[in-house]
Amino acid sequence: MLSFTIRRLLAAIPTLLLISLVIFLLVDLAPGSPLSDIPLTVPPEVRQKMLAAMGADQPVMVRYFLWLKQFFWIEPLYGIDALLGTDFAQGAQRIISWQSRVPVFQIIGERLPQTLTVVGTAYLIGVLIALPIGIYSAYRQYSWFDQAGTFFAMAGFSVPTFFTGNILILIFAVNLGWFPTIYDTNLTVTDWESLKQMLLQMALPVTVLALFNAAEISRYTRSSVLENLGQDYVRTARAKGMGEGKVVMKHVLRNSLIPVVTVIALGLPTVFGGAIVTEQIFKINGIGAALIGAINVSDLPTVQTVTFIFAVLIVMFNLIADILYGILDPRIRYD
Amino acid sequence: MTERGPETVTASVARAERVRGPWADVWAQFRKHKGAMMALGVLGTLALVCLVGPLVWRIDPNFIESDTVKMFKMRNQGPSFAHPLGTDQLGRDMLARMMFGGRISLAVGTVAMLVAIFIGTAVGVIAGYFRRMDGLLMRLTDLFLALPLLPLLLVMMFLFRDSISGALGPRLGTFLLIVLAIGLTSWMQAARVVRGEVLALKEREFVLAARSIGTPSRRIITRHILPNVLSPVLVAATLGIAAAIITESVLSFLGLGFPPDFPTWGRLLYDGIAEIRTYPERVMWPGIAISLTVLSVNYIGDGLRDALDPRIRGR
Amino acid sequence: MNFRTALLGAAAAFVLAPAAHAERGADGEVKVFYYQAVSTLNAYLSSGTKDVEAGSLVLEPLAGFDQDGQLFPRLAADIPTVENGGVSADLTTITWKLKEGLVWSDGSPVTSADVKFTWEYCTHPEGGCAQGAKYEGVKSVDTPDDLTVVVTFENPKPYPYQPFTGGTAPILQKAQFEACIGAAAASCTEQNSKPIGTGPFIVTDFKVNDVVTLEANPNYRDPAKPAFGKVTLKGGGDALAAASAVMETGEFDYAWNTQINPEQQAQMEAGGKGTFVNAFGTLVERIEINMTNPDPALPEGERSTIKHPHPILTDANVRKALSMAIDRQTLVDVGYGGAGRPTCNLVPAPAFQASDNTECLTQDIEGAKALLEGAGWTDSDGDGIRDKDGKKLALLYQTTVNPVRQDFQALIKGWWNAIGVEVELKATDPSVFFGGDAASPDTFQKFYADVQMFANNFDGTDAEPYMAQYLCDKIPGPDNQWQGENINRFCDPAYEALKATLSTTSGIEARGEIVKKLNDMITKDTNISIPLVDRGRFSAKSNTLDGFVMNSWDTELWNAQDWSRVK
Amino acid sequence: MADGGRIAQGKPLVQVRDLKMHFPIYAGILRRKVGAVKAVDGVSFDIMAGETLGLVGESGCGKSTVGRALLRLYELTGGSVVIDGEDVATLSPDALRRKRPMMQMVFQDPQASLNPRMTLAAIIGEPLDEHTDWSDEKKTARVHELMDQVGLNRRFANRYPHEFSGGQRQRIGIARALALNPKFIVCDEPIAALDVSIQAQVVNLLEDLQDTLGLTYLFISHDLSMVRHIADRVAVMYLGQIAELSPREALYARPLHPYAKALLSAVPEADPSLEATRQRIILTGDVPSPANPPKGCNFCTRCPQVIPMCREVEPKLTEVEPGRFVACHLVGPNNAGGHASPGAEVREHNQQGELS
Repeated sequence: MLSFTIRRLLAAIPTLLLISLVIFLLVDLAPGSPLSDIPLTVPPEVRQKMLAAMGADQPVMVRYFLWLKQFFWIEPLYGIDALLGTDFAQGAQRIISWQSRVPVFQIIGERLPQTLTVVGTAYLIGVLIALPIGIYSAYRQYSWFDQAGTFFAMAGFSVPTFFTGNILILIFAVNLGWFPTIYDTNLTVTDWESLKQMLLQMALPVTVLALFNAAEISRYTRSSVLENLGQDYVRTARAKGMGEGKVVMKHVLRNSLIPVVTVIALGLPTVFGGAIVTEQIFKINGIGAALIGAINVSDLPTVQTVTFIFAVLIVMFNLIADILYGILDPRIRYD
Repeated sequence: MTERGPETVTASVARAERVRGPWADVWAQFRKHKGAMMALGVLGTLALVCLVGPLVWRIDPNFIESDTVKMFKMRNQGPSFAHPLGTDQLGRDMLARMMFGGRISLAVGTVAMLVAIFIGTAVGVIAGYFRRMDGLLMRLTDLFLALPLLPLLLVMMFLFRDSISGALGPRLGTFLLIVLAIGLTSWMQAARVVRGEVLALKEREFVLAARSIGTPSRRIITRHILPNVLSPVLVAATLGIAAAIITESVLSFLGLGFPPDFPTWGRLLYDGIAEIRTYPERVMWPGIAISLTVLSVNYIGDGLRDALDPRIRGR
Repeated sequence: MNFRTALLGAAAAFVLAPAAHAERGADGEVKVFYYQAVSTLNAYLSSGTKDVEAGSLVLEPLAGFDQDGQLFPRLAADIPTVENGGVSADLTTITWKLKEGLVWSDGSPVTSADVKFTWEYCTHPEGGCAQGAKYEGVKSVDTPDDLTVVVTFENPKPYPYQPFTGGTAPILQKAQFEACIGAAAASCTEQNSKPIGTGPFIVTDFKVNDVVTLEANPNYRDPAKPAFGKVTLKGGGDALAAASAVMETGEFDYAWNTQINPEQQAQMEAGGKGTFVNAFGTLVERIEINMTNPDPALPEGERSTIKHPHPILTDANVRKALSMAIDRQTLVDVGYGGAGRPTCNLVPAPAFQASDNTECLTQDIEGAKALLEGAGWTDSDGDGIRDKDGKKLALLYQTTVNPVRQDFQALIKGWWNAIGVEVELKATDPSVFFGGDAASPDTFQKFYADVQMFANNFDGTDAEPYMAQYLCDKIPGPDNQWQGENINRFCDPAYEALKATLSTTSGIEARGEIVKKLNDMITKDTNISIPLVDRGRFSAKSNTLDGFVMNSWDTELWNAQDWSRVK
Repeated sequence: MADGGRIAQGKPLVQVRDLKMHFPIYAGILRRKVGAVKAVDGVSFDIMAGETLGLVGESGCGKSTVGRALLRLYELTGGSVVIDGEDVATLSPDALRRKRPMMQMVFQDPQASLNPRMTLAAIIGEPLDEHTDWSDEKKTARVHELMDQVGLNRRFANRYPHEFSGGQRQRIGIARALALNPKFIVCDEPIAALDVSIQAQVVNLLEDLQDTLGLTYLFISHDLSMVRHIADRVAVMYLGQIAELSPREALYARPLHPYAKALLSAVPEADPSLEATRQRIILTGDVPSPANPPKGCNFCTRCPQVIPMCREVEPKLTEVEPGRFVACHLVGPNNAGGHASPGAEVREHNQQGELS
């Protein structure tokens, strides 16, 4: 297991390097210029100077290797300095956003809490809703509960979030005025009042995202449980006279949740991607909004760094899912 | 050595002894799935309206009254006999636009899904069946999964739009490009699922049996592997249509979809959101259409999965 | 539009309202929404309007523009003119005097050294200063004493008020930014996020592209101001959400640039929580005409260059007919409502230089048809499209992706179809269209289309650099990496001569007359540019916010020190 | 070694020489090859035309691998498999494909060996699709004929495998194997997954088919009684190698190899009087890993009669009596049965044997 993990980690390095190169070239090829949002009143000579100051006029490979060095060497040094109070970095050039001239990692640090709060809560709630629904749906296959659960799940991933989100805002935030329409990122929970405000502003986006996640996971859970319910060992357990509750909770669940757990692990990084849309709709200035904003103004260092972090997350969670599978399912052996 | 699939044999035997072929079984089982049958009805109706509707409802979806006085009278109308779904801010008939948009959205969803499923199944089967290709193809899949697809789509649209539009005309060109772009960025899930299934199938004795008979790899794949991965592929396909329709609407959001005078449901929805306060129905029509279509497709996939699984069918 | 006049009246009322503040910070917090979030507070690093305006709460120039476009002193004691001796008779120097006793928010005195440093900061070759144009032609900045700044120009400057004026050219504190000059500018995150200024507020917290929190500057020069102790400047979302947050939910007091469609404007106003405020400046939505041939069949490098004149648009009658067929009032009513007004001029304001040309305001489809008929453009093959000498009146009409512009395209296509012109539409992502990437075929400079629509304006009130865009040597092409501003590829000796006269003429009125003539040459006389809508600034303001005055010549937050809560 | 296993009567249809089937083991972070599982390690035998060779041994001894390697379902590590004059191990893919019709296989698990998505007719007809260009009618006729032969009702032609019982499925598998008129069939534990009541039916079917069609079988099984019933000669495998190869009657009456003795002592006797005196030999110790077999004789770690030489020198399979081949240092051509005294044997009566 350990050797497998180490081997996969080593294999991830060339993959990630390749991904970083592909992302860099893609983002670089992508249409748009970092100066497209500045007014037309700025004359061409000034634009040229601004590009030069950003380093945007350098050849793409030069920028790529500089970025690699900054991402894998200088930024970790700054991280160590921040933790230990040392000065290894010695003021070396960090990855700087073209748009705001702020280190990209500082932006990510500012944005991550919002995303994690909303996405994390939504995912958690989604899983908590999905599991019981999926299990009970499978257990009572074709019952009215299953039909309703199926419909709920189907509707959950059939209705686009930008549709439901906007409708919810119109009804609950604008017409009824129950919730704020703009997410306050400065809000920190200190007392009951601020907690209430926090819950209020999280309510709509979390609802939309949680429903979407729950839909997907409940489908997986249902089919996994269904598959196991048809297995011989379940029949055997029942034949032994084991109580229904015990059969389902002890035998079926333990076996059927193995693939579900890996699906949950695999889904986490993609949720960040899906949250981009939700963040846009609900005006949450999270990491997804930062990415979209950066794409819109061709802020290449930010786009590159944020997407690469997404890529790292995906690769990491893939690995975690594989390892989880190996730990949970004794039939899977990696060596 | 002729390349005859098992169906031919089955068919001839069926003629001799049994009237009901296997697809009749599938259909019989499918019919038991109420949700799927209802979905089939809904999707059929929607598709029929979009395909045949414009032949009956002959208003040009892009028609704008050039006389400004008349144009102003026609703007932003609610549902009426002349315009069952009302008109938009330029007095264009919403019903005509919805039907026209539906054609494009359905076509984009279907074709993009086919592209994605084709690539995904091919990659999954090759990776699962041929050990030597496995590592390479799965790394490629991981790579695609880890890529930020939005910029990838943008780049593809940007790099090839002009050349393809030049060769095939702006509409067909954009259509092909969107379909290919969506297909090329959404095959990975199918590939992984199929590979997993193939890996398991390859160890089953019937594959070994086929090899002992002397069936070449390509026919083992077509005869024994592919039919047995049909269920997961169908599930992936239904999700794929849904995803493709939604991706198309996201592309329309970003201005990289079809030309502006070429409405799709995604674009209509996006245009409608700007007016959601004043004319919420402009959001509702395309929103409901997209949701219903995707919902129906998902239900049909669900029913098909049940119907195609002989184990379930046997019960 | 009735409610527009109502708005103007309301705006006027605010100007007259007495500023009755008792005490600094007494009115608590004011919440401001900029849907394009603030990236930096240093206007020299970003010329994005949002950044300039946010920065203007903290950093101030020597002089600003008021709501009428008149210069008024901010850090300067008064406005130098030739009459008061502040501007030399040969128009080569301008001498600014600083107000006495000015201090930065950290308590240190403001001196002429800070002003000089600001010039050095922005003109450093490696700094990539976004406002370099403001300091163009400045030979030196001298500081005879702590309160005197002498700006010397290389050539006589009939309009010497470019440097150190307006929100785009504020004064930086030398002590804070000394280490940030040149290539180091980008690394000075702390300085750029929390600049020390002289304005009414100081930054307490800055979340990039998200939210800026400010509080009243304890050292602000007027001890009674500002009335608000705290400003939250929130970003993110879109114009509709911004407008809604002020007009419907009341979460914010003021939202910048709430450009939404007219029906929604009316509905939101009816809610009674706030009002839309507007002011018209120089931003004009126009259709630019390509005088060169964009035919894709031409080799790359010759397409849309002066080598190949346009086959149909070089005919002045065609251009005129295209303009006549457009109903500008309809465009305003469909797309802008209170945020726009029809115009026939590229320079619609201020009044002293705005041409009175209004002949295009009435749509004349029949007239346009007759004009084309008379010029020999007839529908000879009966397909509904006019042609002449085997050339069809078929146009590719491009613009950026933007709901209003797509509506305009659809409407104008309809009108042009009505006069027998075939139109193909194209919309490009704005980041590409305005990106200026020489490799991209879709930029507005490349102009690989027959006509294109976008908006443009000029900074401040001086139109000279703006009119200079139409000079022959500003034509973009392969030899200058497509960086020129003369995107029409217009070249007229008479225009060149008149523009040269403007460069040597001083006196507001005289310069205004020349600008009017230049404007008419481009629009009324040649129709190489077809102005459509004068787009005002359009923002939403809560009814509980007092003292707000809309300004289209400087930042919208120009008088934030005078804001207060309605009691 | 060269002619091991040959007996006078008939002519060999299958000649296996020094068959080796090693599966590499990769381990460590860099996935280097660190060794090999020697599933089959130097096996030689002949099968005469028309005879049934039984192949017995405990689970994991490599008998199924031998069966699959014979039909080249695996690429061999070494050795040759000459079937009807052609070395299957080295045939080109094309030639191998042409060779396939004459050698077929019946699989252990009738459920897993039938494609659940194909009808019975399609499954039985698949070899015909692959190797003939017959018309559909002709194929259908042949499928029906085969179904008759294995005792399946023609009406079932359109059904799917899951609709059948285990015995019926195995009949389908046999029909498929027969479709192309093979000469040689590897029966890989064809009855292991069946009910006892059905086992006899299937074995009888196989025997009948052998008689009518003149088939040659390699019958792999761990069921010693069933092997005794069907096989003409029996090979006993232990840890990838053949321990003893003898005619059925001789082996069952007087096994020579210590392992064969232990194995056969587990077979119940039909005669109650004999059964009462049957002495069960219980082996101690575990089977060594095929990845790391002991030096010398493979059986030396568990052999009740082990002598020092066994731990050093690997015994070769030699003909010790006419038609009887044994790989044991104790059983030479001169002292066959000489050490048959059960001196070191442990006698026990409980049922926890290693043999399944």
